[in-house]
Amino acid sequence: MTVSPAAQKFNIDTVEHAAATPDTELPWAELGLKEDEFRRVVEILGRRPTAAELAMYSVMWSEHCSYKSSKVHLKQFGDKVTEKMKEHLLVGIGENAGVVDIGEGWAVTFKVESHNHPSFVEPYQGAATGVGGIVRDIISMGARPVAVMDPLRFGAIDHPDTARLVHGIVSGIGGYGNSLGLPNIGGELVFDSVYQGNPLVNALAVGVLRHEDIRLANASGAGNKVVLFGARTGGDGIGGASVLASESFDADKPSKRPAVQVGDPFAEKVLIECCLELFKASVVEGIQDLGAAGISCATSELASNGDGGMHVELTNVLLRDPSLTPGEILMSESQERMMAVVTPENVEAFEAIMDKWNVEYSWLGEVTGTGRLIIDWDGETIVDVDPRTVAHEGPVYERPMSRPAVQDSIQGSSFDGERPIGSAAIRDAILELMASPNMCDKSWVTNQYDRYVQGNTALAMPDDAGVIRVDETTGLGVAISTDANGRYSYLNPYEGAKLALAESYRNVATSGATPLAVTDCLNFGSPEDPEVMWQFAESVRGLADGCRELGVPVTGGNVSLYNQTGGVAIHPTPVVGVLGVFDDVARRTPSGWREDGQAIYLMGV
Amino acid sequence: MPRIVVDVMPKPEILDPQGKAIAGALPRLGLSGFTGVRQGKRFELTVDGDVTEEVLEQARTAAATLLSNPVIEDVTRVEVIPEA
Amino acid sequence: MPRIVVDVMPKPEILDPQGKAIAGALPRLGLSGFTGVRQGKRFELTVDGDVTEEVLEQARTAAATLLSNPVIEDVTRVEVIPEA
Amino acid sequence: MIGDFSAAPEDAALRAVRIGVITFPGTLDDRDAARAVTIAGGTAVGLWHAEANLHDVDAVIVPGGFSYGDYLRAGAISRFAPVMEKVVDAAAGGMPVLGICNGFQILTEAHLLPGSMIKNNHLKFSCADQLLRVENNSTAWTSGYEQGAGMVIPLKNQDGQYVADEKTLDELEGEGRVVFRYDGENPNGSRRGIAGITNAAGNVVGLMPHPEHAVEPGFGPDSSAYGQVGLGYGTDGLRIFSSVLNTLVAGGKS
Ligand SMILES: Nc1ncnc2c1ncn2[C@@H]1O[C@H](COP(=O)(O)OP(=O)(O)O)[C@@H](O)[C@H]1O
Repeated sequence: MTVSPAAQKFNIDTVEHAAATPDTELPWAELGLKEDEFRRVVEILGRRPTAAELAMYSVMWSEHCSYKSSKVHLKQFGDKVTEKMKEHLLVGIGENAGVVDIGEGWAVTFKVESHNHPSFVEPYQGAATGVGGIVRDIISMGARPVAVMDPLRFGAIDHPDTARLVHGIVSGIGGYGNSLGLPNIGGELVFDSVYQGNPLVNALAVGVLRHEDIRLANASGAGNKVVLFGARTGGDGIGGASVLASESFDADKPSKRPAVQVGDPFAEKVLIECCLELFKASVVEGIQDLGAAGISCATSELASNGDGGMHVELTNVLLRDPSLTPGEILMSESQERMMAVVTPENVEAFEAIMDKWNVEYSWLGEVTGTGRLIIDWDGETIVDVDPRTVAHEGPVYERPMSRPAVQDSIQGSSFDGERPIGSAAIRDAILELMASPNMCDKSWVTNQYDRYVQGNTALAMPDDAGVIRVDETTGLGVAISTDANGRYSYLNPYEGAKLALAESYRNVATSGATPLAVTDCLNFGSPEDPEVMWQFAESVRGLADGCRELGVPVTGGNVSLYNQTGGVAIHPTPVVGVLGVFDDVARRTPSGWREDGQAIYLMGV
Repeated sequence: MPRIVVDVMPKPEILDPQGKAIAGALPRLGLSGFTGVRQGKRFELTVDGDVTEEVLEQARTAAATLLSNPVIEDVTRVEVIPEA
Repeated sequence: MPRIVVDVMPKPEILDPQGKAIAGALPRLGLSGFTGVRQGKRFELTVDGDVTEEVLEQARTAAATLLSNPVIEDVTRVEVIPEA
Repeated sequence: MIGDFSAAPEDAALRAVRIGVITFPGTLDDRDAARAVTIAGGTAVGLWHAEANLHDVDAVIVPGGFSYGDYLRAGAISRFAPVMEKVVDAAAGGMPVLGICNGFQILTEAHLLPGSMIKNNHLKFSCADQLLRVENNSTAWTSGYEQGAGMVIPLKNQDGQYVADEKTLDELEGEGRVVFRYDGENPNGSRRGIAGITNAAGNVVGLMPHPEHAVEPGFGPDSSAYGQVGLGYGTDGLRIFSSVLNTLVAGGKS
């Protein structure tokens, strides 16, 4: 077993100390909490929070983790479903990713997430760690990841900054996904100047599992052990929370925290194999990936989803940077880490698997029956909270919305250029269209991705949907497509979201699969702008209505807000992923004609 | 011909997966004298003629812009190496 | 803690695709003072305690076996760097 | 039907041949290589990098991937795995050994094959269907091909540019040890268009492209050396695996 580092001698802000010093000034505003949110924390605790508690609440109540602006709207995805739509749903919204029954005892889990901002700052690593994060979501459901997709949006193709972003982001996605041995089976590549200062890097991962292998993120059974494994914890992703570098908030010692995170795909590949072996040997009761909000999120979500509480000793966390304070350790977003709950009987088996794969781990504490999440630092309590108040009972906003004043005029404006007349002009127009950056051949990007690895790819680029075989003997498999059109959504966010869904649904259907389920990544501007909020609400309403009309449920997804440069928001961009099923992928239909003499039909309206 | 060497190392606070993998491999080769490894890059720029201050300044610019990514790396040296 | 630095450069007769790409990019940035670029690797091995001759010998072994591939690379330096 | 493993009639002698497939941390194409062995009619046996034991296999495949992330140099760290000592010994004893992509890189690092791989001349990871020529059909792994036969199999890597000094290259050419050569445009700058080579004894072969990704109709390239074959129906790589099975059976190895 690994040894815990000696506890640092910080001026630790314990629960006891917090209770005794109610008037201490706390940097809640710097940590992103609003005044009423801070007051609510004080009310919940009945005292001021400790530094570590403040770290946890602030990060878990952030827009990114709490969905505080979007929650009231996302509810529709649960409300507008019929029993029939839930027929194939083994795990619905609320877990790391939804799980869909595809028959023959097999299930599939899939989800799309954004890594927009980090990819703008450091394109390669931002995109790479985006792939890493979504893949860990899939593993944490108990599944083997089998493919990735990458819907991307960039600024104008001839803008001087675009090359930096495109090349960095594409090689980052390839560098990480290729190294994990996950075929890349599709995505999107769109250039539009609205994304200039805010590219969209969405990543989708899909995994397969047997029904009995489903794992959930909950910590149950008092006495069960809590373990953190994978990479060591560093100062990643806490740059914005530098006030925490001094636990007592008084010292001004400058402390070096990484501005960006670097991915380690090798560590993640080993983590995947190691987790699959844990699942196979049935040695974990619950499991959670560490992404945004790191240990804060993992401990509070596991405890909140479980039936008791949790008691953790934070000095047991293996550190890459020994100067981290408890608050920073709780907030760190270091990649390639997982947290699991293991019964005492399985501890040895767990350790044997870690040793086999040479993965570092440390036992942090155990599940309790107290209903409290208690975190100690060298034996002194620094966090004592009801985990639900951190993970699930954060603030919920009904933000003001208003239909943009320009909406009528943008809808009213129509194409006033000259229409091509005559076959020569039409031919020229078609050629010009086909040569435009958004229509032309994309193999210069897709050839940088491995589509062969794992040997189950039945369709990939440039086809409408990616198709993966799940069962090698029967040919059972799935098709996935992701689509969005920011311009349509800008003109009419309600119809735009429906159109994105319809396009994705059609792509899956034309490949020959029966559409079953939906995931979405909702990329929008600032929710504090009532016009953006209106776009968001309309899009969700459109997507939920569209799903009901088509009879496919949303099983999970991600919301990415604040996508704007200065005061200008991106076009509302709801990226929709549809998953369909095949009895036998041999029946898949590629796009395009492959032989001479075939008849051409145009179907639909 | 004279050469200017530019050393670029991952910033100390940034994860260095390459160094980590090497550090893990050394003990398996019986080389256990090291507590950590970091892997950086070394560039050698050849100069035709004298290394003037202007050329050296060009090398510094290259180091800061093209040869390193200031978000994750530090330029630790830009120096003329004497001809062998 | 003291560090041992190991420099590894591509052999002169082996084409260095990365160096070549950099050499091609420099003039486009207005940096035309260089006739060639080669990209190698720089390793920093941290030692806990004194750098004994034995540790240095370990570093030389690491350099020759793991850190470089003699078919394509030369170890150009194995040296203790003074603590800052 | 796709994935119809029963297409080839079961042959007990072939099935008795045991082909080891090594897994290192970061290996990716191990399952694919094992599947290729199975489809060709043999028995695949998983070998673990940390175990100095070949489990009585008759041949070994070092598969593709990014072992140890390819972080230092592709194959540099894996070469020192305990299982590799056994592979080196077995190769010296004449056992057929095949290195694919990262496996080829590992075999060069282990000095079982001469030369090395550096970054592609275009510096990018590239995944494409590649036409090769079989230049030597006397190895254990190529005996089923006609001399000069073409094959289309996927090439996917970032460090695929084969290099060696002129003397070594001349030796390889002179002794007929270039086993596979890229046909058409050189995809990565490899010296003399070399895609794969063998050792002096002819039992150890390494190649950068992936024959194991062109063995099953529906999941391979869209073309073969003989032209378009339909959606994913290219299976030109299969004979690599059947060659070694037949060679071993003919040699009375099993
Ligand atoms: N746009 C969305 N549509 C549907 N479900 C969503 C959406 N955004 C988030 N969810 C769901 O809300 C739940 C909470 O998200 P979570 O997975 O905790 O987010 P993250 O992974 O970003 O921390 C998840 O089940 C997720 O699938």
